[in-house]
Amino acid sequence: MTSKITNRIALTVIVLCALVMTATLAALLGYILYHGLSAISLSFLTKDSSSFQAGGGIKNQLWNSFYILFATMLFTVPLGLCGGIYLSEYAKPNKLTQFIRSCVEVLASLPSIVVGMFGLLIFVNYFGWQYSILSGALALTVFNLPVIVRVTEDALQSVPRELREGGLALGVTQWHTIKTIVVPAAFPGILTGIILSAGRVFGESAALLFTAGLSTPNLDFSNWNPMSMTSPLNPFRSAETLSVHIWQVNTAGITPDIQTIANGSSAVLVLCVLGFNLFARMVGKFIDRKLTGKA
Amino acid sequence: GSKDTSPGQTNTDTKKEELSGKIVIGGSTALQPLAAAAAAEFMKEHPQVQIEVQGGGSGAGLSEVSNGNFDIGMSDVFAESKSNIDASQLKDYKVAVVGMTAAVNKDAGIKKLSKEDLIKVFTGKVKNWSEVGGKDVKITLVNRPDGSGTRATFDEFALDKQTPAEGITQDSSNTVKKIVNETPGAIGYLALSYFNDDSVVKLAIDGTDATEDNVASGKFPVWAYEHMYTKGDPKPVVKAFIDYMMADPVQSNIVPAQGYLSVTKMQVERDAEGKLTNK
Amino acid sequence: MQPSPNNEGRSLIQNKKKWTSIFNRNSEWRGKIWIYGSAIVVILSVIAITLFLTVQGLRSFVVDHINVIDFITGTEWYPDRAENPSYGALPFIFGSLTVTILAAILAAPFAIGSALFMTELAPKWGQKVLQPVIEILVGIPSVVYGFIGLSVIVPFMRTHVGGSGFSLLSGALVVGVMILPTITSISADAVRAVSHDLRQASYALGATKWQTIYRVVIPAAKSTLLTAIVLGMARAFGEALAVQMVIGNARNLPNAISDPSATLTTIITLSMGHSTTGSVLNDVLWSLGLVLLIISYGFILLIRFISRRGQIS
Amino acid sequence: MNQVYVKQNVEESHQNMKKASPVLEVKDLNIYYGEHHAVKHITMPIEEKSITALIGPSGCGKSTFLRTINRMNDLIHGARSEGEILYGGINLLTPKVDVVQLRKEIGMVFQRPNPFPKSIYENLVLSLKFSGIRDKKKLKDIAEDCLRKAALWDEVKDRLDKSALSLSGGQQQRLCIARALALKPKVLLLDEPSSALDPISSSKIEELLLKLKEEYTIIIVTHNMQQAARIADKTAFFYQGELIEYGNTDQMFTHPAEKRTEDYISGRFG
Amino acid sequence: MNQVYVKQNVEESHQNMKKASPVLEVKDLNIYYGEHHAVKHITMPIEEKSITALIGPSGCGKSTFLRTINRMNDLIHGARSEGEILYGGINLLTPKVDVVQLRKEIGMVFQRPNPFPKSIYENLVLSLKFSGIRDKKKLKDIAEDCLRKAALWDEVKDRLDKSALSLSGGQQQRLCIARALALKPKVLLLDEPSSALDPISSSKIEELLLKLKEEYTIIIVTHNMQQAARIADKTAFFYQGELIEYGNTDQMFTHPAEKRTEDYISGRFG
Ligand SMILES: Nc1ncnc2c1ncn2[C@@H]1O[C@H](COP(=O)(O)OP(=O)(O)OP(=O)(O)O)[C@@H](O)[C@H]1O
Ligand SMILES: Nc1ncnc2c1ncn2[C@@H]1O[C@H](COP(=O)(O)OP(=O)(O)OP(=O)(O)O)[C@@H](O)[C@H]1O
Ligand SMILES: [Mg+2]
Ligand SMILES: [Mg+2]
Ligand SMILES: O=P([O-])([O-])[O-]
Repeated sequence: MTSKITNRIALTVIVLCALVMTATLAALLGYILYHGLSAISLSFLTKDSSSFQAGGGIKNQLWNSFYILFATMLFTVPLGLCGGIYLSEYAKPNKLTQFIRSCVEVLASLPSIVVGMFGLLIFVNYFGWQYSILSGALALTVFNLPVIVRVTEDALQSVPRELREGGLALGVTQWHTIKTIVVPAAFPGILTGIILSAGRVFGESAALLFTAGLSTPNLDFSNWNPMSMTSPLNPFRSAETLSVHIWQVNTAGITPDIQTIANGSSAVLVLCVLGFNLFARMVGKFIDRKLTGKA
Repeated sequence: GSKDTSPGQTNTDTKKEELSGKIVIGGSTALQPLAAAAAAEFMKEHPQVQIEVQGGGSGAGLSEVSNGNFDIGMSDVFAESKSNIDASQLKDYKVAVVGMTAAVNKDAGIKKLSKEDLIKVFTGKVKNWSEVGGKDVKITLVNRPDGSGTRATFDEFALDKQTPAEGITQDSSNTVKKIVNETPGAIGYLALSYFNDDSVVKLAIDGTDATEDNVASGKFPVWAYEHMYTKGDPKPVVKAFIDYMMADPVQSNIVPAQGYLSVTKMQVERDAEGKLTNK
Repeated sequence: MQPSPNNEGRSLIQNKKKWTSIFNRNSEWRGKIWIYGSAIVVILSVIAITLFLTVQGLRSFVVDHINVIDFITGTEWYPDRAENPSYGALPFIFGSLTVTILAAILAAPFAIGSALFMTELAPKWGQKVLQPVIEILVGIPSVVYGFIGLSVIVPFMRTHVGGSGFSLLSGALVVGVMILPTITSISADAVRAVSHDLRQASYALGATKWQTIYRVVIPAAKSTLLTAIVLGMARAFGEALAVQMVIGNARNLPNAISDPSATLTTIITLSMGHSTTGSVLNDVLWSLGLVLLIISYGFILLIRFISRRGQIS
Repeated sequence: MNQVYVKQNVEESHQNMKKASPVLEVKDLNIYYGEHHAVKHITMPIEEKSITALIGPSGCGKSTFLRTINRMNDLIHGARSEGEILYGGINLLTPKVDVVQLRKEIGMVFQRPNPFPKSIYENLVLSLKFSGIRDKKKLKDIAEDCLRKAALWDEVKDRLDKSALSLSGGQQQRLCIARALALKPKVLLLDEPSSALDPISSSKIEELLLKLKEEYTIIIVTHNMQQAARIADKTAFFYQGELIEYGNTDQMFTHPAEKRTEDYISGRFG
Repeated sequence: MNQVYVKQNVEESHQNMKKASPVLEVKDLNIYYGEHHAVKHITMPIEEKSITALIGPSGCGKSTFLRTINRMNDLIHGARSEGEILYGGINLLTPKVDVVQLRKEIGMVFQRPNPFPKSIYENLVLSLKFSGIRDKKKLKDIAEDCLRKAALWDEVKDRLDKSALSLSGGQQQRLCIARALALKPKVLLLDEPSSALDPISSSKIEELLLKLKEEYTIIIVTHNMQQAARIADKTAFFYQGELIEYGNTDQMFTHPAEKRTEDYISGRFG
């Protein structure tokens, strides 16, 4: 029974592979959290970072990360949704569609540093937006757009054709069918995909080095006028995000507690990504249950 | 950059309360913390002034100030040393001095070297510390990248403009220090402010210890200015900030706190060609 | 016999004045404007990126008159040297490709093994536990990978492999771990997509689980699995910061994988901030960016080629 | 009403047509998928307020034919049709026809129940809202009316705001029929509406159709000969894209004019 | 060979069983999907070298029953079975049974043709390779033999190295049958093997089965009563998981013992 023995061995190897991977990943997460959690405290999260003294926090960086994420999503979600809808619903199998598909693919596999360089060239220098939230968000848009397009297309593709036909057969136009039937049906999938992509945007750093900058001006969190220079909402100010902060501290920091800051920031980053993930699952499940009437 | 300076308010009256406007500073990451700390203090005194301190590197600082995007470009090299920058347009303010020396791993058993030996080590002519009087440990070079001010200074004044041989290159003084500390036989170079513990050996060159006093007196040659450049004459608000940088509170508090030497203490002066003159 | 025309029939004929319908909330036109608009944005951004990077990247050849061949085949990189600067990017191209290939060799077997485990051996467990873990890991920022590499892998390499610990191998390891979840999740999708019918057919022929996996599932998913690996490689190839922290960034060609080395991306991030716009150093960095772009186009072509072949067979 | 349309003598049959008033007249209809000629030279009138069953082996073009009547086949890339389908004197196949309007007048129900993943009520009123009806009261009335017509009111009246997906398959299919009725179509097309359902649900749908034919013209595709026999007034037998025989159901099931029809009906193939 | 097994009198029928030599004996078989009791108390012997047809409305458990015979249902998470299926004196349902070996002896063909995306030749010899046969000549001989048995040899002999997916649906299904024959099974299970095919392919398959029954024991699930009538020696009627009636096909189609059987066969439901 050699085939049986081969079977045993091969399956064991597969299990081992899975174990190695799980172990690696668990060790990674464990390492980050073990070293980082002790560094996290309320004051770490709510204090300004210090340029040369110990005990700086990450308030601004955290805010910047979320703000850039929000701005990026503001650009990518509508564009990506429409692009996904185009590819899934409107695209005829012709040369143009093929070309658009290739374009999405190209965008998806661009090295983020190339995107950063492009951002530096166009947004920072050509449009003169300097190192700013806007430049950073636009660079990340280039980077995230294909992800959203792909997610949307996949989610729409998994909506049964019958639903579309159902709408059209009721004398509803294609656009309205898509808007009111197909997209809502695909919504859990799209939303989950968007939130998961948020994790990657949140942690991106290379593209931001050249576009959002390595510093944050003094922010006045009581000033919410987006046109004011000290306002946290000003999209034209430079903004160091959390992951850039890790890089920055590690590269050029002269504070004595570099290691603590880096550890703490890494853990906060990972916890945020974890949070996105759990949130995505919860929301997806909730909507799914609502749509299928199991709730 | 300075597009939203409100006109009319920057009159020549020296009353500080009436200063207002926006200043964009950017460039050298080495100088960035110093500028940021000074800017924070300055803004406390002048709430109407907004100063944005960006990084980007010395190169970006020089390019952007030349293009008019930055009000102040920070650089740790002379603008003259960059071939495509029109230095004549720029006005130089030397706001601090930074001394540097080689950092050596303890296992090398080396505390001082002659310049000659140092050059041999860095150009790869010598591969083992025993050849220059140390222990039998292999030499590992740790460099800073092209264009780095620290590298440029070290190459020019410690290595007499010789190009170092290839080794590990790190863009971070922290990492350089870490590597030198951890890797047996490693040697790199750091600003003096990084020698704040005894994890690496602070190398004496040609019998001169790398101390602040020796730098100030001109005995120890490896040092550089930290520059702030403006394009032509600065606007009043920018001028006010630069004056503030050069004035005593900053020079005697923030500058040393960040590990720099105050320019006021320097007994010697250096020009863009590297010519040393007594003050 | 002709049925009498009636009023309903009339209303079936389309209204010719189409443009008015733009103002209708539900109009097909409005939707199409949105949809085609975003398709155009996608196209434009690709064209813009390619165009600008090309223009900028060609400067060093056109304006600074650096020889393209020397640039690609030269092994000496001293763009800042006052006398006879040299611009040989080969070590970086070599470094990038080696890191990428090594990373794929390290990651692919584990990733595909795990994908098989998740889909064939323990689908429930795979779905409930591994899938979320993988998703989180895809989301861990590369700086964090680099940071851990610097604190764990580099010292480990230094004590166990020798040298400074900064090496091609360290870079490949860090990037390999980084692309592990990427390859795993795409591979798992690929394996899941293999029709259940085929597995059924195989089992009904008296195949063991492994025979089914090896002879039926893997061949059927082959092209997507390859695509997954290439996508992982593309990510490894484009990674900058994590690699820069651990690879050592030495600019000569390494003699062994335990030697420090540099990649296209690390040299760009290292030197970009220190160069002034329009300087030769700056221009050659853009040329490196262009090389990066061209090679990632190469990856896309490779993926296309693989999936096209997959469709034929 | 006892004509038998055999493909060969379509011309005569047209002349025989007196009492019946056809609501749809199909004339020499050809449908292609790319190169593939799926439906060939179909000519047949469809009578008002009656049930017409389309039968034939799988792949013979029944669905294709049905989907062409309300231009659902427009959606399939590469599908194209020639000939005429006259409805109220207008050829439905001309590009000028407003397909959105057309589909409001010719409703359709599919093989697999396809309720939208929304509430039952939303399913019913979606098309009305789209047509611009906003009056809440009116919407509610129409919804109730349709549900009653589809014999579903009693089963769902207490949970109109629940998801339609929580209904059983049979209920879902009846909801789909109710939904199609909301726009008061003239013609109702059904493509194997009960083949995915259990026997009890299936017979409920049959009952419903028999009731609906008093108001609507119904065309139904079925693979179940018994079903055709039970409910259809007229039956058309398709084979390899051709209309082999068309006539009154009882006559066709007892005395088919064509050998192939007889073979098919008696289960010798298919 | 004219016994009629009606569920109620299974015991007697077993005593009546003389001439027939059952190759499989199902005894009080119950199959569950989690909580769902899908197949209930089935007791039936399967005769050697005969065709047994399983009929019944959708969801009545035909496929479940069939898939339990060669333990394909093991693959479904949560499926579990109780009772006995005796084959050569061994209860196939005990965990000790080597399912890999079992499936070699009891082959299976599915509703949707499922050739591997490999060459025709590879499809045929893959199972042999699984069993460790490597001899090229032998593999070739067996492949040819199986193709001949499946009446496919003439159609494909010139393109054995072409992808099996290039065949038509009917050819693919015959290839799947040929593939199942390669291991020389004793029993062949077929789950609606021709329902996805056109009439001509379908009748080819029927012919093939009639030829194969000389060598193999065949159990076939079909939803087509006419097909059952045409080819089966015995027919079993399942309804809601129960075996309502089991007997000689002609007798069952002409004089069903049970009202429900009659209703189903005559198309009053289903
Ligand atoms: N989208 C399509 N593209 C190409 N060919 C198609 C398409 N849909 C159907 N066909 C072909 O057109 C012919 C008629 O198909 P159709 O679906 O109308 O058959 P049918 O009578 O409805 O069969 P069934 O009883 O299986 O539903 C078939 O040969 C089929 O292969
Ligand atoms: N994987 C499964 N999990 C849970 N329940 C199942 C599963 N497969 C089948 N069932 C249920 O078991 C019952 C019998 O199903 P089975 O597929 O055996 O019916 P069938 O007679 O083959 O029907 P058909 O003619 O539609 O193929 C059905 O009620 C079905 O819903
Ligand atoms: Mg059909
Ligand atoms: Mg079945
Ligand atoms: O001060 P640096 O330019 O060496 O970072």
